[in-house]
Amino acid sequence: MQRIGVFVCHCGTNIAGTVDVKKVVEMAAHEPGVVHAEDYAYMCSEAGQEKIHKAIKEKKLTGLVVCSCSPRMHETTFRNAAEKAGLNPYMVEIANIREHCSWIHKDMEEATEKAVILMRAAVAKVNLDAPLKPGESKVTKRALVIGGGIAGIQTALDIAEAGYPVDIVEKTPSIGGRMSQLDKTFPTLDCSSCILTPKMGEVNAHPLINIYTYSEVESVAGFVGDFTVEIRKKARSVDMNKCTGCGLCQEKCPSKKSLSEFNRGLSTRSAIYTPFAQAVPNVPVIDRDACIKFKTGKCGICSKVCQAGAIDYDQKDEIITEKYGAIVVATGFDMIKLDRYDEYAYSQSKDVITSLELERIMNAAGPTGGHLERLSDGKAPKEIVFIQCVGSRCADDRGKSYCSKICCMYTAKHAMLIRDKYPDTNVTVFYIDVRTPGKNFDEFYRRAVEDYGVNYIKGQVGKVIPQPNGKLLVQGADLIDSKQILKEADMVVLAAAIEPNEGVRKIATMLTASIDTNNFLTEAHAKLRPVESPTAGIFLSGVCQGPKDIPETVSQAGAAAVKAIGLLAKDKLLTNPCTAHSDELLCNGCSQCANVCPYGAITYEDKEVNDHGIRETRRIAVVNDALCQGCGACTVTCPSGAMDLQGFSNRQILAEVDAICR
Amino acid sequence: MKTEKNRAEMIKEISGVNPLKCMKCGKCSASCPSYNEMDIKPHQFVSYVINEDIESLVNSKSLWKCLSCFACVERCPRDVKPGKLIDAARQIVVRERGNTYLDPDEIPELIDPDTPQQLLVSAFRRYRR
Amino acid sequence: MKYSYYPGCTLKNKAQDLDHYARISAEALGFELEEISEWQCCGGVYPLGTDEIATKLSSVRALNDAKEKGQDLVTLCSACHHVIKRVNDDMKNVDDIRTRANNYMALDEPYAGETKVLHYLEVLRDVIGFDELKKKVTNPLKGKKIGAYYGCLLLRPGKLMAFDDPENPKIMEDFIRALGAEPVIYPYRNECCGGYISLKEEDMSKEMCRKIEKSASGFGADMLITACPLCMYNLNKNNGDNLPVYYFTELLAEALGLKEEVEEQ
Amino acid sequence: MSIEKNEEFRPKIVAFCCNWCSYAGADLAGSSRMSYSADVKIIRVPCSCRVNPMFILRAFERGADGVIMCGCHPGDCHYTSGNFYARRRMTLLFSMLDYIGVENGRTRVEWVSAAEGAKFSQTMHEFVDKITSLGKNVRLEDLRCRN
Repeated sequence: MQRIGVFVCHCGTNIAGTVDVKKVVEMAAHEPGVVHAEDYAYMCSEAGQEKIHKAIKEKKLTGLVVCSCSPRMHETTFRNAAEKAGLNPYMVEIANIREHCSWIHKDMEEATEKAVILMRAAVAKVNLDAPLKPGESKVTKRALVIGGGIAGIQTALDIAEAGYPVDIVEKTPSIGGRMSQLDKTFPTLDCSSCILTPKMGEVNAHPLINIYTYSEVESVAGFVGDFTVEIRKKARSVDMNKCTGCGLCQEKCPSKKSLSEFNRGLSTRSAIYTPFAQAVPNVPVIDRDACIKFKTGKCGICSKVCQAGAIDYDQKDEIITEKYGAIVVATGFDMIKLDRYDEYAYSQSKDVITSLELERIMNAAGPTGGHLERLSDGKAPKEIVFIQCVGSRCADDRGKSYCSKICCMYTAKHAMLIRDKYPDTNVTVFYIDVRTPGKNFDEFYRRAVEDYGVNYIKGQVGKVIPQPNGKLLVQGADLIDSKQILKEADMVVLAAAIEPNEGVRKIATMLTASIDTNNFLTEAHAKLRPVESPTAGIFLSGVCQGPKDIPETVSQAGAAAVKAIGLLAKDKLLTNPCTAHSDELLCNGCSQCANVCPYGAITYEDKEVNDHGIRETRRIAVVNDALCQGCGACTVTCPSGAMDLQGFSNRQILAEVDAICR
Repeated sequence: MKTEKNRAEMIKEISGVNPLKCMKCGKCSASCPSYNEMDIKPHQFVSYVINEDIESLVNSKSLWKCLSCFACVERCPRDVKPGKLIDAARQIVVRERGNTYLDPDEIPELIDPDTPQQLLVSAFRRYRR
Repeated sequence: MKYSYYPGCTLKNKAQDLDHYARISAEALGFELEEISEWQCCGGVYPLGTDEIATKLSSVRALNDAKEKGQDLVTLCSACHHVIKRVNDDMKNVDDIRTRANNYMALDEPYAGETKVLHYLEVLRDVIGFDELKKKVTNPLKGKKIGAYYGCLLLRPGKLMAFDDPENPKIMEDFIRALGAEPVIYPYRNECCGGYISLKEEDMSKEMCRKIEKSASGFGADMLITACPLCMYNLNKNNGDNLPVYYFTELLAEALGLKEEVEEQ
Repeated sequence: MSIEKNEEFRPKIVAFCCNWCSYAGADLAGSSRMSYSADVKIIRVPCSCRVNPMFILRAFERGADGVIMCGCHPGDCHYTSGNFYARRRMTLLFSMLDYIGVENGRTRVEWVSAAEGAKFSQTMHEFVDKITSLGKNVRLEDLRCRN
């Protein structure tokens, strides 16, 4: 029989405000095995833990139930406290009477009744707890960063600087990401590529960083400290070792009609291409869908002009298998598609563009050589209208429910840059709210208004109406002046919502990392663990976790790196001892458990067993504790009931069921 | 006599609209083809309901200027459907006996030989009980 | 292929052309419109109030009639289409309305939105196919530059009507192309003509129609087509006769070579 | 402490929640103060695939009026595929329960992610309403287990 202590936390008034904690203590005393019960204002505090320590010693407790907040908050705290007092940490159970009780119920009697039941279920479970000992697993001292934008670059640099090797996997032919497409950055108007390219160069030159561009993660197996990842290196059709990056192939390539991804489809590129001049690596790829050689078999000009003999039409996709201790996701974002916002005439007029397209138009390396001009007729626009929140803050399924966060600032930047460079061009911004929290952000926005004369109108635009003369009639509301405005513009720029890169869900699935309905990866704790996934060993960097600007992304990238370094610095990790085990007397070796095990943790051994005096050799399932992650799939599959899960055994869960239904 | 609170509740119930969802972006007013004819503007309807000033609403000429063209309903990013609120306010008026915006006696004056039946049917349904 | 057909009040009267040309074209295209017996007027506008039941019953009767015959229900007039499609959606998805309407109707078997409601244009697009229609055109309307006028009721609310992209539709443009003419895309094609407001606020409707026509002719249209008798009325009334307006079915009949025959009769 | 409230039927509802998504979703409902009925009691399991049909039958036997199982969204399982196994098992179990006369509405599977506090609360509201309308589970309760 266990000697159980029950500790009920008030959590200030968080619990005690709706749960009669004294009553819970009183009821606990009647539960089987309970030899001690007390309450305290803050069980997690030093003083609270001291109470636990004292009770374990004095009452010779063998098990603890702490009625407090979610085990996801303080289970570790209380396990450590138990361990310090000489009790096996797995003899602790938490009754969640805060998140699952006091915070959601108002009626004191009802909440107290429920808290008692939850306490009772925890007592029933701890009665059947057995001491468990975690195993150890190794840590592969190498990190993988998925995504080669500014987030991935910064994380990789920080990890490598701490002395650990890092691989970056980037889907496109070059690292650089969205930031490489930007012209200037807020709030200081630095030239984006001027501050990014040195970092790209640094990553490229770093002896501990290895970059796989034009590559994707194919599969992930394993777990924290010991991931095995397959990376598909797509056939570049150009030998990375031979290519000198002279660019002659691109110049001579006769297929020049493909839309440039880098320029957001506003210009064309050749079939063999590097996305932009400063690309890293400066080695082109052949777009096989566009290449004449691949389509018809005739051509081969690039191969003929290449002095280095680097063109290799027979190159195949290559699968690289590598082990990693930590994985950082930095997959970034894209703008939403605007095909469901055609009231803004995006698909009906070339002069209605997105902000990212404007970045390319303003950029010297962009489709117009940096001249601000209309894409329809090449004329300089004299009236430009910006529309904010296109697809952001939407309650319907057309757009996104969240604020994209960066649009207010980049629009102020665009407006300011245009007014600065083209003083005779008027700029109007239709906004719902101007959101500028951030150092020097509001000052920046005010400068756009006060020093550059940008016309901000509070109100949304209802419709952009292309006119026969090529102008765009913008029909909007001015809510402050109570007017409906009809404004003739030469160009309309839409601040389209941003969304996580489309491949991220697939990656999250491979990593078994949580992801929300908007495809942002979920952090382990919204406030206290913002750069970690709940899945151990997976870290989050940049917009894949939520909208953020460059300074925030860089900060988070550093934070993710530190968390990864903290993991890589360990020589061994303790494994979760809640693993499956088979009862060799019940197991009939049918293999069903091995079939459902996602980790390949179950093997079979011929073992001699003594079944009620009959000695015989039987085929028995054996679980490898280092591989088992404790999901329990095998326990339910097992037809003979031989498999059970430590810490969540059949008897324990049934005892909880019984306690709740009692 | 119903209180303003009652009538505000009635409008919410008839329309099925939750005015609290509005974020005051003004896209309804930006889209409305009748905007200039309205004294209370489409984006202001929610405030009148929230503030329970239904008297002003039912006396507003906006009720009779709305075309039910659903441009505001289609484009509202918050799923507030201002057009339905306006219609609910109109319903409150026409459901009170004797209140109508269209009298059968007016009809001969208003029609011509080409007037389609549809026009009269629609107008009757929107303007009368 | 046989469809239940709901003509609606105006098509029996002021808009007989819309109805007539639709019927003879259907015959030529190999589908049959079987008029629902004893249909009643749909009311012209969809009752927006969530507590309105009585005003929706005529639509439910038509829908149930089609259900009993096991046919899809085809409509022509934009207003009827709008009302019937939305009532059908209510019957399918809104428990309260379905229960109360069925209590009222006391049908043998309760109606729960089983009937599929199709606009005539949807039949052409989704059943016949515009490519197939093109093959059947004997008298292509070459050289005609036609602006499609959608108005509001066919398209909105986009999610419920599920007719086409409410802000950038193309069904009528594809239809015009199939007839051998050139569609003119202009931004006011989904803006309201004023609808019922023209009865008491003539000036408002006039202003709206003027914008529509100016936009269409500005982009080079020399005629408009519509599916709605009220749009037709408003546009014609407020139009300096610069831009003729036709029912889409009339042009369909013309392209199929059926129009002369009719006129000769 | 069996507080018999004779004036109204208060159902006993057991919710099995996987540790990674649904339990976290319930935590989020809690920290966001999105209330739901106190009749729901949650049991934490590592994964929905840990839920043995036996647990559900036991709950009904011991007088539960409804049992709901929540897991990660299909494809998002922390253990890759656990919720697929769970889904298949529950489909079979529920049709068997239906066959022996336990109304389908007494059992439910719902996918709730860690970010869906509102969905968790909403789901529990609906489920409690459903069970309340179905009334007491009389089909499987073993009266000998009553105390």
